[in-house]
Amino acid sequence: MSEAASALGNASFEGFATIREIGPMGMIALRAKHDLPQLSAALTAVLGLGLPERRRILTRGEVRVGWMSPDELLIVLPYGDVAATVAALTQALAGVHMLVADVSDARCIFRIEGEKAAQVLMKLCPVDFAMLAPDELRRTRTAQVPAAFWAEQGGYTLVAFRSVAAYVMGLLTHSAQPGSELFPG
Amino acid sequence: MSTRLARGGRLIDRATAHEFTFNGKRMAGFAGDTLASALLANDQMLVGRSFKYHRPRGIVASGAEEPNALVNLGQGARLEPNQRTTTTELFPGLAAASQNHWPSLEFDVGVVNNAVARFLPAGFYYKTFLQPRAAWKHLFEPVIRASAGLGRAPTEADPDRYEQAYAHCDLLVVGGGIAGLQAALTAAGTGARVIVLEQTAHWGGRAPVDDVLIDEKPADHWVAATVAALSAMPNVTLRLRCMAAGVYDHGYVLAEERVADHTPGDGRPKKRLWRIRAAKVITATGAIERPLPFAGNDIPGVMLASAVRDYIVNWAVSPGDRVVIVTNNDDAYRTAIAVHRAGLTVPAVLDARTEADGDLVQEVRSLGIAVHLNRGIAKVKGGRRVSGVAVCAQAGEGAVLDEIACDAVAMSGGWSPVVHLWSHCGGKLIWDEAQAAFRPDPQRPPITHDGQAMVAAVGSANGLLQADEVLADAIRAAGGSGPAPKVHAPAEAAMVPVWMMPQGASAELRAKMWLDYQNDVKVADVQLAAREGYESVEHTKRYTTLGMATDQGKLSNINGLAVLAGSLNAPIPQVGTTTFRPPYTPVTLGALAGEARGEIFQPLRRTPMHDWHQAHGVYWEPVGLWRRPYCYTRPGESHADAVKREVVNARSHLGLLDASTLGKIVVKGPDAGRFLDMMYTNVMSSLPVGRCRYGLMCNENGFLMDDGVVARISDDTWLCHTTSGGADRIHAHMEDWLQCEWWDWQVYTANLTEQYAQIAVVGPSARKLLEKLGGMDVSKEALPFMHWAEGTLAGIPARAFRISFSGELSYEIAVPAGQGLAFWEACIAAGKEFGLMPYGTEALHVLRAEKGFIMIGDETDGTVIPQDLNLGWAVSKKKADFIGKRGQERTFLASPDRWKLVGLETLDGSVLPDGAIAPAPGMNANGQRNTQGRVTSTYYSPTLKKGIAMGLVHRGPDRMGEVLEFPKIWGGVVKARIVDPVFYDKAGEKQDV
Amino acid sequence: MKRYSVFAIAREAMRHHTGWERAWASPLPKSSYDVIVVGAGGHGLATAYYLGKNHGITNVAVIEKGWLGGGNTGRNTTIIRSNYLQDSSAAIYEKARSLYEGLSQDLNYNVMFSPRGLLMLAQTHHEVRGYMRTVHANLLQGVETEWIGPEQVKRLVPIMNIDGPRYPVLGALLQKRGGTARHDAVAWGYARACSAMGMDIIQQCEVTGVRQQGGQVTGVETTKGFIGTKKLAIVVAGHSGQVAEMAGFRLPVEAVALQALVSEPIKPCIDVVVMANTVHGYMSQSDKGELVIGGGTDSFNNFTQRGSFHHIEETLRALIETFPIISRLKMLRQWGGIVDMTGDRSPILSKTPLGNCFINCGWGTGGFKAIPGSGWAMADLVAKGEPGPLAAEFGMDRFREGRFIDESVAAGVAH
Amino acid sequence: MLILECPYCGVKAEETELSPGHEAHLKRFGPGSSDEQFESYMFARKNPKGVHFERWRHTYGCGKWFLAARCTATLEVFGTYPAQTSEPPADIVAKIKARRPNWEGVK
Repeated sequence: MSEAASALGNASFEGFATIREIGPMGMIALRAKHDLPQLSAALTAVLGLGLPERRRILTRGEVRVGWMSPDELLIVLPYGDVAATVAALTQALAGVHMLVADVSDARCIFRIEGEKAAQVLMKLCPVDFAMLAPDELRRTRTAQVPAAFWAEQGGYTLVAFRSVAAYVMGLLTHSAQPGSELFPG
Repeated sequence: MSTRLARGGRLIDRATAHEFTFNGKRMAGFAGDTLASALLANDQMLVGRSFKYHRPRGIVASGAEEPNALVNLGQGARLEPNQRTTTTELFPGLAAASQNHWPSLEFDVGVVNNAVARFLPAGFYYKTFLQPRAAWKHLFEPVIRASAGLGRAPTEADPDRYEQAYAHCDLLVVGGGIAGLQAALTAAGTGARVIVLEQTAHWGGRAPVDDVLIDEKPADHWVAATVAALSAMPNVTLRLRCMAAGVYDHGYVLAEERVADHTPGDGRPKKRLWRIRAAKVITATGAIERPLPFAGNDIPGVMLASAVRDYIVNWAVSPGDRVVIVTNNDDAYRTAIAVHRAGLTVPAVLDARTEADGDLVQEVRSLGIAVHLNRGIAKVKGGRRVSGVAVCAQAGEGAVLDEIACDAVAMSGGWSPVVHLWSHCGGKLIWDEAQAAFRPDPQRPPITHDGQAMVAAVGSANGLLQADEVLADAIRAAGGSGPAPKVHAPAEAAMVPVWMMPQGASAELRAKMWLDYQNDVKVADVQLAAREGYESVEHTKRYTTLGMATDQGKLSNINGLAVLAGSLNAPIPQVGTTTFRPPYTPVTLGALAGEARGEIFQPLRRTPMHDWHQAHGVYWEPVGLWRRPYCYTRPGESHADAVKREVVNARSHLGLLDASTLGKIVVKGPDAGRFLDMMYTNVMSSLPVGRCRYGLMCNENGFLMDDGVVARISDDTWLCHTTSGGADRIHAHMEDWLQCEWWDWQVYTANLTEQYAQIAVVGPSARKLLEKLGGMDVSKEALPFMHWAEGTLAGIPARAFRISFSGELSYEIAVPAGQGLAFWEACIAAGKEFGLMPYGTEALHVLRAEKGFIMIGDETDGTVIPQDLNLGWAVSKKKADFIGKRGQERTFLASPDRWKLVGLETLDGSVLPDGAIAPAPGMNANGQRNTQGRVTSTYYSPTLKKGIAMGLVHRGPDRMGEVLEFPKIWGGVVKARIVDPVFYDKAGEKQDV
Repeated sequence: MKRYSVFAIAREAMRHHTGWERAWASPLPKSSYDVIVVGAGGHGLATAYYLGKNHGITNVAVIEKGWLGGGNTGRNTTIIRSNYLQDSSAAIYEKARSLYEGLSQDLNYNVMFSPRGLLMLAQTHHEVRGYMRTVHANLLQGVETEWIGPEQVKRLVPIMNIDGPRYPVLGALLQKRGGTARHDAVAWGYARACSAMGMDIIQQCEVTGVRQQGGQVTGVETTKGFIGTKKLAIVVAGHSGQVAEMAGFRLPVEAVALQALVSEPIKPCIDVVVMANTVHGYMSQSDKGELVIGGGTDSFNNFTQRGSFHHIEETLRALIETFPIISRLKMLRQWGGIVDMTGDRSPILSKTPLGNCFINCGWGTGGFKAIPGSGWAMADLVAKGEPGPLAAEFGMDRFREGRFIDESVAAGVAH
Repeated sequence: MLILECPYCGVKAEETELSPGHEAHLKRFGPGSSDEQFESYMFARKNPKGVHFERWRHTYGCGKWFLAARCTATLEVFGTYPAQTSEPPADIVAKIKARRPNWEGVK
């Protein structure tokens, strides 16, 4: 049995912020209308987390539930826990119209860390960082590809599609070049 | 001569000297100099040649409006043409060279154009070079091309980096003069998020040069204090060297920051393009002084009065010992005072007005400077630099009253507000009679998304030239109410517009009055355009090229417009202005491209096995943003050889294909079957669980857009495969119908394309390989053709689809992407004993063509329906509806007369050329050959050892055995017989073993 | 009309060019005409010109709401080519191109047609196959094109990076007799020639209504009053839908913004026109030295003549990748034009539901190159009341029948 | 460069995060419809110089289609609303009428 590999083998770069590809990370896409009465209970029972508000991400330990759209949630969890969680969710939501899919391998995930981490993303994403809530999950564009990110532990965690992992790493590396800070000092 | 003054220079640091070169000549300047000020300090008056007549050109202005002083900056890969010296900061080692001359700046052969200038009026090229016809292309045009063009392009790729950045604010203030700073201070005090941009390297704008006193102190003090206050506020961002280039809809502003222009090669990005979203924009962009049109006003040494003042005050550069001032307003008297204070001589102030007694005029008189009213310049004397002026009465026709020796002329025709940014997005202008200028019409601003004003102009940009009015205006526009700082400024009398000097100038003189210095447009040219009926201001501009040079008419537009209005006997506002287009000043293309170069030019999508392919002789083929192996070459092999080998091996032994790029979309829900029956032309709801079915998707027009195998995963779940690169499009297509048409249907989709690596195991030994990997039963009985099963292979969770796009025994195995490479390598290792070889897309194409399988994009091109491809069997007749059904019922699509799919077999065994077309007898009404068919796919078949092809032929299937002739583009004809498109294993026995 | 020539210039030079006549008259409208052409852009003026030249119809007014040539004729990237795939497209564009070759002499006005050659780069295998199909089609259509390899591309355009790395150049479709012309001059030359035939070009005259009686057009209401006409030709790219609505029918057309830009002028560095469709960019160098660059279109309805800037960024990325030396040059000016887009991206030259009212629209992003051919075919249609061979396939009814003239291989739109 | 607020996720998205999708509130004509109906559904799209109702997809965000009322002559936006509606909501119609008194309403 082989180990799952992340897209870039945990590549990293030290610039005015630190860029690290992390993973593999477990991710589950759960499509269901958020006003389904069973949904919140199922999340609580399986993950110990409730239903996030619009554009928010809830965290408990290594588990997160993020709001992706009015009928989609993203569950982030340890890679090894995915199969059991998919099964548990499927069971908890039996008989309900929903779709649960393991998307862990479809994604790549990066950490952008350091005091100036936001400046790396300000070069790539059309997002007003000052207006982001601390627990906001923002889906947007990173240069030419879709991505989603949220703030945690003094930096940002960014998720993109696996096939473009090297491109995203290239972008983050270019943007974090020493000396190219947007707001020096 | 121009030189450095011994004292003064508020922007230079005399302790830090910088060496630089101009045309190879070593020169010295100071930190804080612009290249222009440094050139003047070295007495380099002559800096270039004009576009058309190659006339000598000197520095006219001190800022972004400069039309003349453009240079090739830098060398080699860092060469940058048309760099404006007035906005280029001096740095050590700077190397500049003048442009548009041959062989040298001082002696330019092109100046012959000047000698024959009277034969080259505006638009002369429209009237000549007509005969003989070929002469334009071969003779005249090459000469014109070679003589145009200003600077040289670099010959090497750009070594510098660029980047972009986003910013958001409540208020963007453009311009860091006193108006902009005051507006920012006022707005920031209310808590608004404010960004202030200043295009130069210094705050304060003109006020410190113009002796303005604010709160009883020189403006410099107020500027420093205000900048300090703003810097301390967390809600304010200040950026120097950042030029707002354009204002776009919904508060989008592009700005170019010169990050490392003045520190080349230090590793920082050369430029950064800011993409700013502002709820509101204040333009505090100031005003630009207008030249006066008099004969010889283009001779080096004739400068804007404000520029003369700037060079003296900011950079301690004297433009000449004797400076004649010529003006129609009071402001130019400030220059007289500055020149006098610097210890230089003002032989005379020539004032075109008949009265002048404002505070400044009186001060000048009190300094003992001669002020002559109703006077103008008949003609400037000199060649490569000014030697004197001939004085005339402004009211007259140019009779010379006097001659004054001088080495510089400072001219002022009044001021025009910088309205570019206001106008970019639709802001309208009104004519200000008092200032003889267009200024923003506050009643007709550009509007933003909610219908509210998007831009407000303040200060000089709003037509206010007095410092006290400027500050009050800034406070008002920024939403403040408090009193403005107290400003001391002299009272100024009204200006009087002068559009020609003298007003009755002869044709001879008018042919020497420059409006557009760079493009060599003179008063006479505009008058000619008007006379010939090019009456619209846009016609005049385009006919004469007025305002179309690299300065975009910053100095010439209003003067040109006024001359046109005069020629048409129409009021200026009725003639109107040309449209202001972004950018305000030219923006580097590299900055606009941003980071997107080289490796990150575009996203390159990689499958999990990408690096393995790279390490094993791959020749890549771009497929959308993916890159797929076209073939794997071995040493000494051509691509064609490799493809042959791969095909033969897959047919005889075992091939392995990376099919990960195929789209994989899960569709689930109580209404999923019904939904897929709408998406596909055939029926998917009846597919049993565990089975696969080939499906076709059409667009609403009825044309085939995608195909792929659909597998039923469970009672309410289907997995739809799409073409490579089609996944996102098809997923979006599905979501579109679900969200916008059938939103009450219970269906969810998920695009799982990248979750899985997909590997096709193809060939007679396919089953043996999977059995060796072990973990699941892949026997014919357990996993029959067109079935799928889930299990484990080589210890990796896998889903195996028993499908074939090659006609061989074949499985497609989907494994989690993170284990895709491991699975691939397991196959490679285990397959050795079966003769396994990986194969690429070209072998895939050959294999499918031998079997007569169609390929989306080859057999289809957006105008082909399934019935054309003999795929009518996959188009349900029973279903009441599916996407495309109604479209296919239209007469042209339902006609029996369409071109249909056949096989084509050349009589001589050769390969038909790609895209070949078979003519039919006769010509159509347009004299084109009639046609009856075309090749859609054509290959050499290593299996059959001859060329095979598919094509669409008029009523093709009814014409089996007929021979068509295909002309070749390099001559000759290939004959091909119409045959069945299935060339190999017609019974389909090999895939079903 | 005084003829233009080098001798005329020499004569005028002696008297400071005071003797030049107006290039075209600016008359007030008469009460009625045989034909009114709405729109004094290239297509409208060419329609009028060939009505006179080919059909002897000179009692014609061309009315224009702004200034002549001020729409897309004056804001395009001036490319001329006829290397189209479909027969009907190739026919009308090749007619146009061949007329361009002699247009300066025909009009006695130098439109600076410059057959400097036009390259369409193939940067994927799929594109190679597509262009091979075009070359074969052109062979049978009588359009001179050829296929050249990457080395020849490099010889023609030394500043091009043909080795990728992302999209190596695999070859190109070359039309040697394609090129550029001076766009304003085309409008001005036609206007001058129309005026010389006695036609009225009426600028600053906006159509506000179309009058009809018994299903036949009788005239137009304008800001300069009512003008009667026996026949009406609507040739107003960008605002076709608005005028059609006045005439009582809806067009299968949407208006979108197309963008373009020029660089600062530099000494000649590229002699041919290059189009790179995989990366979406095209570029040529004008006689003034500016690089003339075409951007993309927005996909939403827009009448502002301002497009969305990100298309320009996309275009420049592509061109810098293809021509690395242009990175340090600067964008001098950018602008947008409003173009009509039809359901198959091909034009409409058609009779309309209103009798004696004809429409010419839908040229999308390709109108300039078609001007002489379009005017020729439209004049034919207006004069005879029925389309001739050039216009035959471009009728409005083709959408109902599904008889598209599709030059793209893109999948159609849903909804 | 437009900004449109996605009615589903509340993001004020800029144009580069969105994909335009042409006219809104189209009625689909399938099998059984006349040639004229099908042609009008597929091709005779509204192209007003003024108030327009159109479809957009929040492609780089929540992926949802939504509808927008926008002026094609000034690019003003009167409002956005979910795609699951068959006609413009009353509040948006009221807003348009307030700003465009001469607007003739949904034709």
